This record gives sequence, C-alpha cells and structure tokens, in this order.
Amino acid sequence: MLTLIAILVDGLIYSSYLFMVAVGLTVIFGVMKILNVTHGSFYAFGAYMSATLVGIYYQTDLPEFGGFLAIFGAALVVGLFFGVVLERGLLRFLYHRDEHTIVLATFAMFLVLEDVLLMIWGTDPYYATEPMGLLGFIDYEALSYDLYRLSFIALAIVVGLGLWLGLTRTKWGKILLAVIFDREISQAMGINVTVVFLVTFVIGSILGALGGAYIAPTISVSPGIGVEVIVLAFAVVVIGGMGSIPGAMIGSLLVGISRAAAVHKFPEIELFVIYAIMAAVLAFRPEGLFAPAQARKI
Amino acid sequence: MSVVLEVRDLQKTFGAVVAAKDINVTVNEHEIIGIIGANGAGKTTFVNMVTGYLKPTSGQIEFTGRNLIGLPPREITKLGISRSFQVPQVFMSESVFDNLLMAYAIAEETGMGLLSPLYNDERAERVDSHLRRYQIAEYRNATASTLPQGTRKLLDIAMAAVRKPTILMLDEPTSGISAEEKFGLMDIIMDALRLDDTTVLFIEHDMEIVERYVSRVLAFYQGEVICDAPTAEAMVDPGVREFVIGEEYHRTRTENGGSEHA
Amino acid sequence: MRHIDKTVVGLTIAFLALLFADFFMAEWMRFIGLQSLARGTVALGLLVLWRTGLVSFGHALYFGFGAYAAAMLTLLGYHDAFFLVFAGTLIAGLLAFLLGFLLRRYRAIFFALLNMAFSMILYGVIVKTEALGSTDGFSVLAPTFLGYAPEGEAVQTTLFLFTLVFTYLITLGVHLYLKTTLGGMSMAVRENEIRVEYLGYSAEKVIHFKYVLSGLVAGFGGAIMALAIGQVDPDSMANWTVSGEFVFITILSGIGNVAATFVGALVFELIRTYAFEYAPQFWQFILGGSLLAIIMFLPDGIWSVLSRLRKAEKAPSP
Amino acid sequence: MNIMKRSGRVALLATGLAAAIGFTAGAATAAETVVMAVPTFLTGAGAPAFGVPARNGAEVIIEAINKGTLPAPYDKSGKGLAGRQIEALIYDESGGGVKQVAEFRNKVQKQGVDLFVGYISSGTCAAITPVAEELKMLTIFPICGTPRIFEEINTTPKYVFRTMGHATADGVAEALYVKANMADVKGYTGINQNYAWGQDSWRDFDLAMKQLMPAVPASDKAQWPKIFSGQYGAEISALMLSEEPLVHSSLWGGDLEAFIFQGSARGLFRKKKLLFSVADTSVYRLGKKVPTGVILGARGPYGIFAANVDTPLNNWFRKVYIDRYSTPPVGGSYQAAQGVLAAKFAYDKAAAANGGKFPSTDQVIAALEGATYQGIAAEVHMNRSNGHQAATIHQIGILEWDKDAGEPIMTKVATFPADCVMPPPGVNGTEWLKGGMKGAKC
Repeated sequence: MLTLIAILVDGLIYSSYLFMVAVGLTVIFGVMKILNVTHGSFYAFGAYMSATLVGIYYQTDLPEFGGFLAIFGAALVVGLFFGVVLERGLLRFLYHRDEHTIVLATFAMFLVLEDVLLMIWGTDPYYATEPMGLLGFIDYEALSYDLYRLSFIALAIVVGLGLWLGLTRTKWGKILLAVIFDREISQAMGINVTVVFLVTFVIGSILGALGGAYIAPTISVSPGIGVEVIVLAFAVVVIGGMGSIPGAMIGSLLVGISRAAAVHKFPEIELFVIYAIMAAVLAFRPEGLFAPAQARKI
Repeated sequence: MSVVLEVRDLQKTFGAVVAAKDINVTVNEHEIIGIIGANGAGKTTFVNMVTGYLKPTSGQIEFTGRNLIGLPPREITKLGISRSFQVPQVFMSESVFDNLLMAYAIAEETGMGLLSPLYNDERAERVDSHLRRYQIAEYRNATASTLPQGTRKLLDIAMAAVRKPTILMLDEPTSGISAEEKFGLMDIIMDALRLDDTTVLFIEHDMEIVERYVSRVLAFYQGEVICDAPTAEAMVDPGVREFVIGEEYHRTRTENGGSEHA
Repeated sequence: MRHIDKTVVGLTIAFLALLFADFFMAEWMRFIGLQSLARGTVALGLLVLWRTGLVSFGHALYFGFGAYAAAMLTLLGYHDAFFLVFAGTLIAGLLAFLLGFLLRRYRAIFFALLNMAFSMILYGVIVKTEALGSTDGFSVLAPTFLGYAPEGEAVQTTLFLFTLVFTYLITLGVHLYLKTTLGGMSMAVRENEIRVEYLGYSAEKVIHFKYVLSGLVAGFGGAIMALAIGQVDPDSMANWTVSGEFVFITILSGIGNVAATFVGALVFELIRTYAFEYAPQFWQFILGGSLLAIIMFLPDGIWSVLSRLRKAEKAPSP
Repeated sequence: MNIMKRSGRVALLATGLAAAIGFTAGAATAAETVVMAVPTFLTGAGAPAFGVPARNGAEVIIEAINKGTLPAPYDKSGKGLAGRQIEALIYDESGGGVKQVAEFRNKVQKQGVDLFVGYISSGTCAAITPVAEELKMLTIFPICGTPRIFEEINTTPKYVFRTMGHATADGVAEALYVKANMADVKGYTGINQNYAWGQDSWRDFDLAMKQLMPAVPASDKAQWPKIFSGQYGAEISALMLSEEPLVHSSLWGGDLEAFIFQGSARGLFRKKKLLFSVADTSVYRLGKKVPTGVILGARGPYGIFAANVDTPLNNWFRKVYIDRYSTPPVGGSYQAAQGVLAAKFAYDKAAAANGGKFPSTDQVIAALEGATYQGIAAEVHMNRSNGHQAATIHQIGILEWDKDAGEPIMTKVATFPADCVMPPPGVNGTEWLKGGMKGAKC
C-alpha cells in the first residue's frame, strides 16, 4: 500500500517534471512545426541563470520567499533574450527550408550554445538549494516528501491550465489555433504570422527556461544538463502527440507513473521504460496519443 | 456494349456523416459520363471508393467482373482504372518530361526490371509522343511547379493515361481554368483519350462542358445518385435542376478557383 | 550512342588515386580517411533516404548493430575481415528489413523520431549488458584478410585498401541504382506518394527497399569502424548524437552526388580534428558554427560549390 | 559535354586533399622538449568532478617539474624530465572511445607526442590500451577504474601503465570497513548509475560483502538510475521503503550532488546509512551541504583523506593548489599529479641509469616497471600486472563537518594495506573476490 502511494506521488512529481521540461517544446512544435533542439539550451541557461540569481538574492537581506521571484525572473530573462535573438536572428531565415534542415540548424545552435554556456559560467557547478530548504517536508509513515518537489505538481498544473485557457479562451489563443490548423489560410485572412511565430517562440523559450530555472534548486547545475532533457522532452512530446498540450500532459503522466512503478518494482528496467513506451506508442499510434487533426489530402 | 464497371449498394459513412448512400451505377465500354453535384455531394468520395483510396462501409464494386473492394489504388490502377485529380498530383520539382518518364517507367517495369535504367531512348520517344498527343511538348523541359494551371492539369491527366486505362476518372478537369481556355483543354483531353477508346467518367461543375462532351450524367445530392440518365434528359430533370444546376450556375459565377481545397 | 557517366569516371579516378596514396599516406591521415569512408558510407544510405524525403535520426541503430555484430563475432573467434564486414552488413540489413515493415508506414518527423526511439532501445540494451562491457564496450582484435595477418602499420594499410575497394563498389552500385526506375522512384515518392500509388506502385515498398539499403550500408560502415578503431562502445556507436553526426554529414555534403558524401565525411572529420586541436575547450562551438554556416550559406551542401564552379565554367559556351 | 572537367574535379579533390594534408609528415618535435599529452574531461558532466581537478593537479606538477621547484624526494633531480622541459598538450576527453582513439592517433602521428598522462573514464582507457600498444606509445593512466585493462584487454602490457589501484580495491575496502564498523548490519542495497562504472562498483562491493559478511543479505531491488538523470525522487522513496539500512552508492559529480540535495531535503541520510565510494569529489564544493555521518571513499588515500598527511611533498602540493585554484585538491587532482610524478620519476631514473643521457622510451619503461615511487599522498608500488599496475594503501572513513575549521573532515579513518585490498599479482579481480580473496594481507 505504502509502495502504491509512493509510486503515485513519485510518479506525479516526475510527470510534472517531464511536463515542465517538455511543454515549451510542444508549444513551439504545435504552432511552428519546428522540432527545437535548442530547447535543451533554454533549459540549461534557465537553470544557470536561476542558480546565479538565487545565489545573488540570498546574499542580500531581502525576505526569504523572494527567492522564488529570482527563479521566475531568470526564466523570463533567458526566455525573452534567446527567444527573440534566435527567432529573429536565425530561424526566420529558415522557415522556407524543410523541417529536417531546421532540426539540424537548431541542433547546431545547441552545440554552439553549450560552449557559450561554458564560456560564461565555466565548468564548476552552481547550487541554488535555498528555495528547496524553505518549504520543508512532510512525513507519512516511512515516507517523507519535500514540499519543493511536490510543488512541481502545482506548477505543472498552473502552466498547463494557463496555456489551455490562454489558447481556448483568449483572442490570441484563437489566432494561434488558426495558425496551427492552417498557416496559409490564416495568413490570407490577415493574421500576421510573423508576429505569431515570434511570440510563440518566445513563449516556448520562456517555458523551456522555466523548466530549468524551477528545477535548478534540486540539482547540481553543471555542464551537460541540457543534453539529457532533449531526449526526454522529445520522447514525451512524441508519445503525447507532437504539438498537443493535453498530449504532453498525458505523455508525461504515462511515462512518469510507469517509471515510478519500474523504480519501485523492477529497478533493473528503469532505463528502458521511456523508450519502450515511445516505441510502443509510435508503433500503434504514430501520430501520438493526442495529435491535432490533419486536413484532407485529395 | 459490355459492362466494365458495376457498383451496387455502395455506402460510406464517416462517423455520423453519410458521405455515400445506396449508390448503384453501371458503366459500359466507351461511355463518356459526367458526374455532377454540389460541393460535398459525394462525387469525389465516389471516385475515391472506386479507385481504392477510401474503403466503402458496404456495397460492391466490380470491374470487368472482378471485385475491387479492399484493393489498394495501385492494384486497381494495374487492373485498368486510372484517375486524375482536382488539384494536379504531379512531381512538382521535376520537369514535365521527367514526370512522364517516371510514369512510363512505373507502368512498364516490374520485378527485377525495376533495377534497369530509368532512362532509355525508346522510352524517351514514347514520352515525347505522349507529350505531343497532349500538346504539352513545348513545356517538355519546364519544371512542373512553374506550369500554367491548365498545362499542369493536362500533365496530371497525361500521367494518368500512361497505362492506357480501360476507365479514366477525371476529378474536375476544368476547375481553376479560365472560361476561354476550358473548351480547348477539354478537346485535347477527349481527342487524346478517344485514340485509346478509353471509358471516361469525369466530375464537372460546368454545365456547358457537360452538355458538350458527355453522353450520360450521374447527378449526386447528399451522397445519393438522384439522377442517372442521358445528358439531355438529365438537364431537364427537376431534381437536377433544383439541387444541382441552380446552385452550380450560381457557384461557377462567384468562385475564383483559388481557394479550391486540396 | 554510348553515354559516358561522369560520376563513374570521377569515382574511378579518385579510387585509383587513393589506392595509390594508401602506401604513402601519413598514418593519421589514413585513419581519418578510414573513418571518412565508414561514415561516408552511412551517409550514402541517408542520401538515398533523403532523396526519398525521409531523414532518420536513428541510423546509429544500424551503424551500432553492424559494429557490435562484427565485434561480437571476433569474440567467437572469427577474425577474417571479409566475413566480419559481410556479416555486420547483412545483420544490420536484416534488422532494417524487419523494422522496415513498421517504419515504412511513417513519414517526416515521425519517421525520424521512430528511428531514434529504436536506436535508443539498442543503446539501452547494450548499456544494460555487462557481458559486452556496458558503456565501456570492448576491444576488437586486428582482423585477418583471407589468411593474411598484417602487423603494425600494415593493419591499417590493408584495412584501408579493403575498405576502399568495397566502398568504391558500394558507391558505384548506389550511383547506378539511383539511375534505375526503383532508384528514381525516390524522387517520385518524395514529391508525391499519391501519384506513385495511382501510377501502380507501392510507395511503402519503395521506402522499404531504400530503408533496407540504408541499413545495409550503415551496417557496413559500423563494421568497418569497429575494425578501424579496434573498439566498440555504445556512446560512440549507438547513441542518438552519433545519428545526429550522420545527418550532419548528409547536410554538409548535400544530396546532389554520391561522391559528395565522402567529401562531406572528410570535411566533417577535418573540422572536428582541427577544432579539437586548436580549440579543445570550444570544439562544439566550432562544429556547430560550421554546420550553421553551411545551412545558411550553402543550402545544398558543399557539393553545390562544385556545381556552381561548373556553371561558371560553362557560362561562356551556351 | 565537359566529362573530363567534372570527373577530373572529383579526382582532383580527393587527391588534392590527400596531397595537401596527407603527405605532410607529422609535426617535427622540438629536440629539447618532451611533449606530454594530457587528455582529461574539459567539457560535459565529467569536467567539474574529475576532469578539471585532474587538469589542475597535473598543471601544478608539470609547472613545478619544469621550474625544478618540486620538494623532496624530487628536489635533487633538476628541472624537467631528465633535463628536458615538458610541453603539455591538455585536451578534452569527451566524446566517447571512438573519438578518443582517433584523437590519440592524431596526437601521436600528427603532433609528435612523446607520452600520454591522462584519461579518466574507464571506457576511454579500455579503448586506448590496444592502440597505445600498437603505436608503441608510453601511456600512463592516472585514474580510470576498470580492472579489465590488464585483466582482459592486455594481460602483457609494455607501454601502458596505471598509477593507482583499480576498482576492485574500492569494493574490498568498503566491505572491510562495513565489517569492522557495522558488524550487526541487517542488509544492504544500492543506488548506482546504470553504466559500466556503476555496475562494476556494485558488483565488486556485493561480491566482497558476500565473502566477508555472508550472512548479510543484499536487496534484490538495488536502484539503477540512468546516468545524468538528475531526478531521484522515486529512487529515494524506494530506498526509504527498503528494509536494508545500508545503501551503497558510486554516484559522482552532478548526479551525486542532486541526489544529496534531494535526499537531504527528505531526511534520507537520517534514516539510512549511506556509503559513497567516490563522493570526495564533491565534499569541498558542497561545503556545509555535505551529508554528515556518511561512509566515504576517495578511491584511495587521496583528496580529503590526505588533508593531514604531513610530508613536504603533500604540504607543498596543497598549498600551491589552494593558492592557485582557491579550493583544496580532491581525488582527481591527487591522482593526476601522481600520474605525472610517475613520468618524472621514470625519466630521471632512466637517465641516471643511462649515464645522464636522455633515455629512450624503452629505458623509461624499464625504469617504471615494478618500481616504487613517492606519490603526493602515499607510496605507489608498481607491482601488479608485470609491474604496470599500481597498488597503494586504501582509506575509508566517516564524513563530518568541522565547525571550528569550517570545512569537512574525515573521521574514524581506516587504512588498509595495498596487499589487503588489491588482488595479488596475476590474479583476476572478480575471480579473486569470488574465491574468497585468498592471499589478502590485511
């Protein structure tokens, strides 16, 4: 019973982690049809910036809970900067190229940014664990959970709900949905696709950076953290259906809970869980669990 | 006259939507049949089912006595039913010549023959004579994407005709073509197909075209065939007048051809 | 009138030149050459797929499969290069044949990512297999060649010769294949599958055939790499970043000509080698930067430079 | 048709490139220097934990060798290696075995390297060993752990040396420590990364425990997180729910630190006794965040274990290192320094035997084979695998926080002689463990 609870809670926390890591990727893919490898860099820069700002913040005498502002501030700064610079400076020149070339271009950009990261922050790890210590932990029989990691769940729900409401209940969201469904017709109808793309990319970047920024206090922010999340985010997005936000949520839950079950019951197979689910979903539902509808071909 | 195509009780539903209902059609050799009906009446669905692109929910399709249900388009094509498309389906970034060269090669090679060179001089001559027959020889080396709409339609139909099919189904051959050009275009197509004694079914909105080229009309309305009669008879059929021609007349005047859905 | 194929002539001249050069080349250069031939062959398979409109982000699966198959056979006591490479190629091809039934149904990014998923499963299996050294991999002894067991520098010289001959034959084969009806169907499937179906051939069959071909040559490349390096390990053979390198080489080369893939592979190795030598901390920056530059300024790969030169030459005489 | 032009260009390109690059001979080595290649992780996750400390350690020693400022016992043999200055080529070890082999060949054949002192990952060492032997290149591995290098890959090495104990010693020392200090332990489990190092570490510890404490059961649900996964929520829950009080872990670097943060926040270290086999790499960096009371190893008498070793060499090394990098040297720094010292020792000894003339590689090898030399923290006995594999003392202890000094310290340190934790010469580590560790002199 206790194990079951643990699987559920651990699974939910990990699912939320996955969702936060993947949601930015799926937003960008949904609107722009770009599989953005640079997402890994957003995550890493978000984490480094968060660790840096949190570190600076706790050297001041400001109230302790303000550290969370530093985290969100870091995500905003990184996301805005890279979102605008990459979309305006690189991607817009590539929109007419085929999708694989764009993936490769973002892969190249990722390589470049990995070393830029190294130039700025060096190889030493950064820690920003203060916010995690603030929230304390709760005990339940032999288990105990820290509230900070439990708050992943809350953040994931807020981000997911916010995006969903934003897409379905606002004018901007409806414009986005129109662009998602048919780029050319939207353009013909007078929607400024250029602006839509820029805004989408920036939102995606901020979300990517937020993933890194919020997770930073729980990890050692060190070289190479960006690479790991790329494959993870890809897998979640592919499982859920590329470009679908509910899909990313379901994909995260599926992988998160399965992985937690594996860790508790069959730790030997933990390594395969995510790829096995990915291959199985692709084999039976190649478009992913929640794929947006396709227009008629002939 | 022998029957080449027999369709019985054909039905197609997408969830709750009925796209085709109780379709019964018999097509004889060498007939030229016009398929008319408003948008969404089920014309393209009918063509898609006969050519294997869509699987009917129920019903029978027999081609020269052979059951077509469940066969993929390529098998049906090999048996002798070809089609063209409302939006031309050609190899856009290739030249007109290469488009037809590929069409001929696929039609002519099987098995290990697929590993013989794509290009040979004899095949090139066949392609060139085909180009002349469809009067697009002057575009021989032009890239398909740069062709005028009418020429691209001709190329699409020419590719469909490469196999000398028993039946050729044309999906709106004149859509998107200016009023001045459309008769010339249809003349080229019909003259070319007559040489091979091809049976033709074509979807058409333009009643002038229908009256001029067609011996028999199939009128679709809401997934059903509401009229199957010789052209002159069909044109005065009250159902056709109410549900097809009236709207059609209106439609052809307002549509620009640009927003045709792919 | 007999048509002379320029690429065949060019390949043959290059082949003979390299054959001759093998005996004089600096060792490190021969080694780079060997790797370029191995990676170039994999890229050759990707070129065929790319012409069909498909990109695989997981061909390290076949590369790794070929490499590990050859390496594992050496553990069983087989050391003949002909047998090892043949077996590695065939086994990778067999795997491609089996997975092809599934993969041929997918297009675009789904095809790319499903390949990646399979390659990562292989990666996981290798990492999990302690008997194969897990992430450390294991060593592969120097091969013999039909009973001839070279030593010292002769190992690499012979292996280069061996690789060169087979790569030449494969490249020639692929080049001629691309001129056949089935080869030409790459274009047809990429441009319009619906039309291909309605012309009477299965686009999926075309893709399957090409997929097997790409699996075979990737297996060949992997087996060669295992023998050339004398070591197999999952991070260098089966990880997704390895697949990324193959796509990198394909972009670098362009898909205009089969010979381009080898030039691309060589350029890739040289960029990496020199970046590593002169900027050991920032080699990823240089590698990524070069790739970006190629994508932005040479959209059709380095081969297009040659084509442009040719056009410039041609210009005066219409 | 310009057939000849086009085909000529393909040929020209190939031969041209070959001519331009291929036939230029390897860069000539300046006569009066020894070119020492030092591959180590400069990028990726391995850099902060091992690579950069190792580079720093090597740099300190190389500079002192060149200036002749090494203290005793190296203060009498003059500047450089047998009188020649070292020209160090420090480069990145990232990218996997295949890339490193390629790079090794480049360095040897193109840049004229004279010897290698480096490599951290077992995977790279395993890949490099056959090539080093093939190219007859003196190669000193200062760090990598796997015993397979001289047990399987090359049992009769000539050019390859390793100047620290291999991973078998870690598992044995840990099990011995548990036996001595936790005699009534009810069982043990583990959390190790799912890759070669993690798998080997667990296997060796598990085998040693089965020999030394056969009554103590091992968990069948030891945890295997993917390397670099960074999130250990479920694993920590599973460990909390497990019945075994002792947890073995070979986590290192960022993974280790993330595990410590996430475990500390949930009180894991109060509920379970943790045994970290290489956690010394992070202790100084973590500072006050270190989990106290855990059992800690540093793969030998290095890093934090050497903090109080009072010899001129160690005192000098710590001072120079701290002055320069403002952090104390960790395991990797000591191990890399120890590797470079092996070169210093061997070249000087060989030169002395050669009548003061600069020795040949074979003479250097002969000087190092089977020798005993002074490392920074302890004596190094090159007495395994035909004199190519080192054995040193091994230390395990309990990590505590010294409030007064404001730094982490080791307490309850147990020192094991080399012949106690390393298999005797010529004996395979795993078989030795399975056979009951015969011949161990404790």
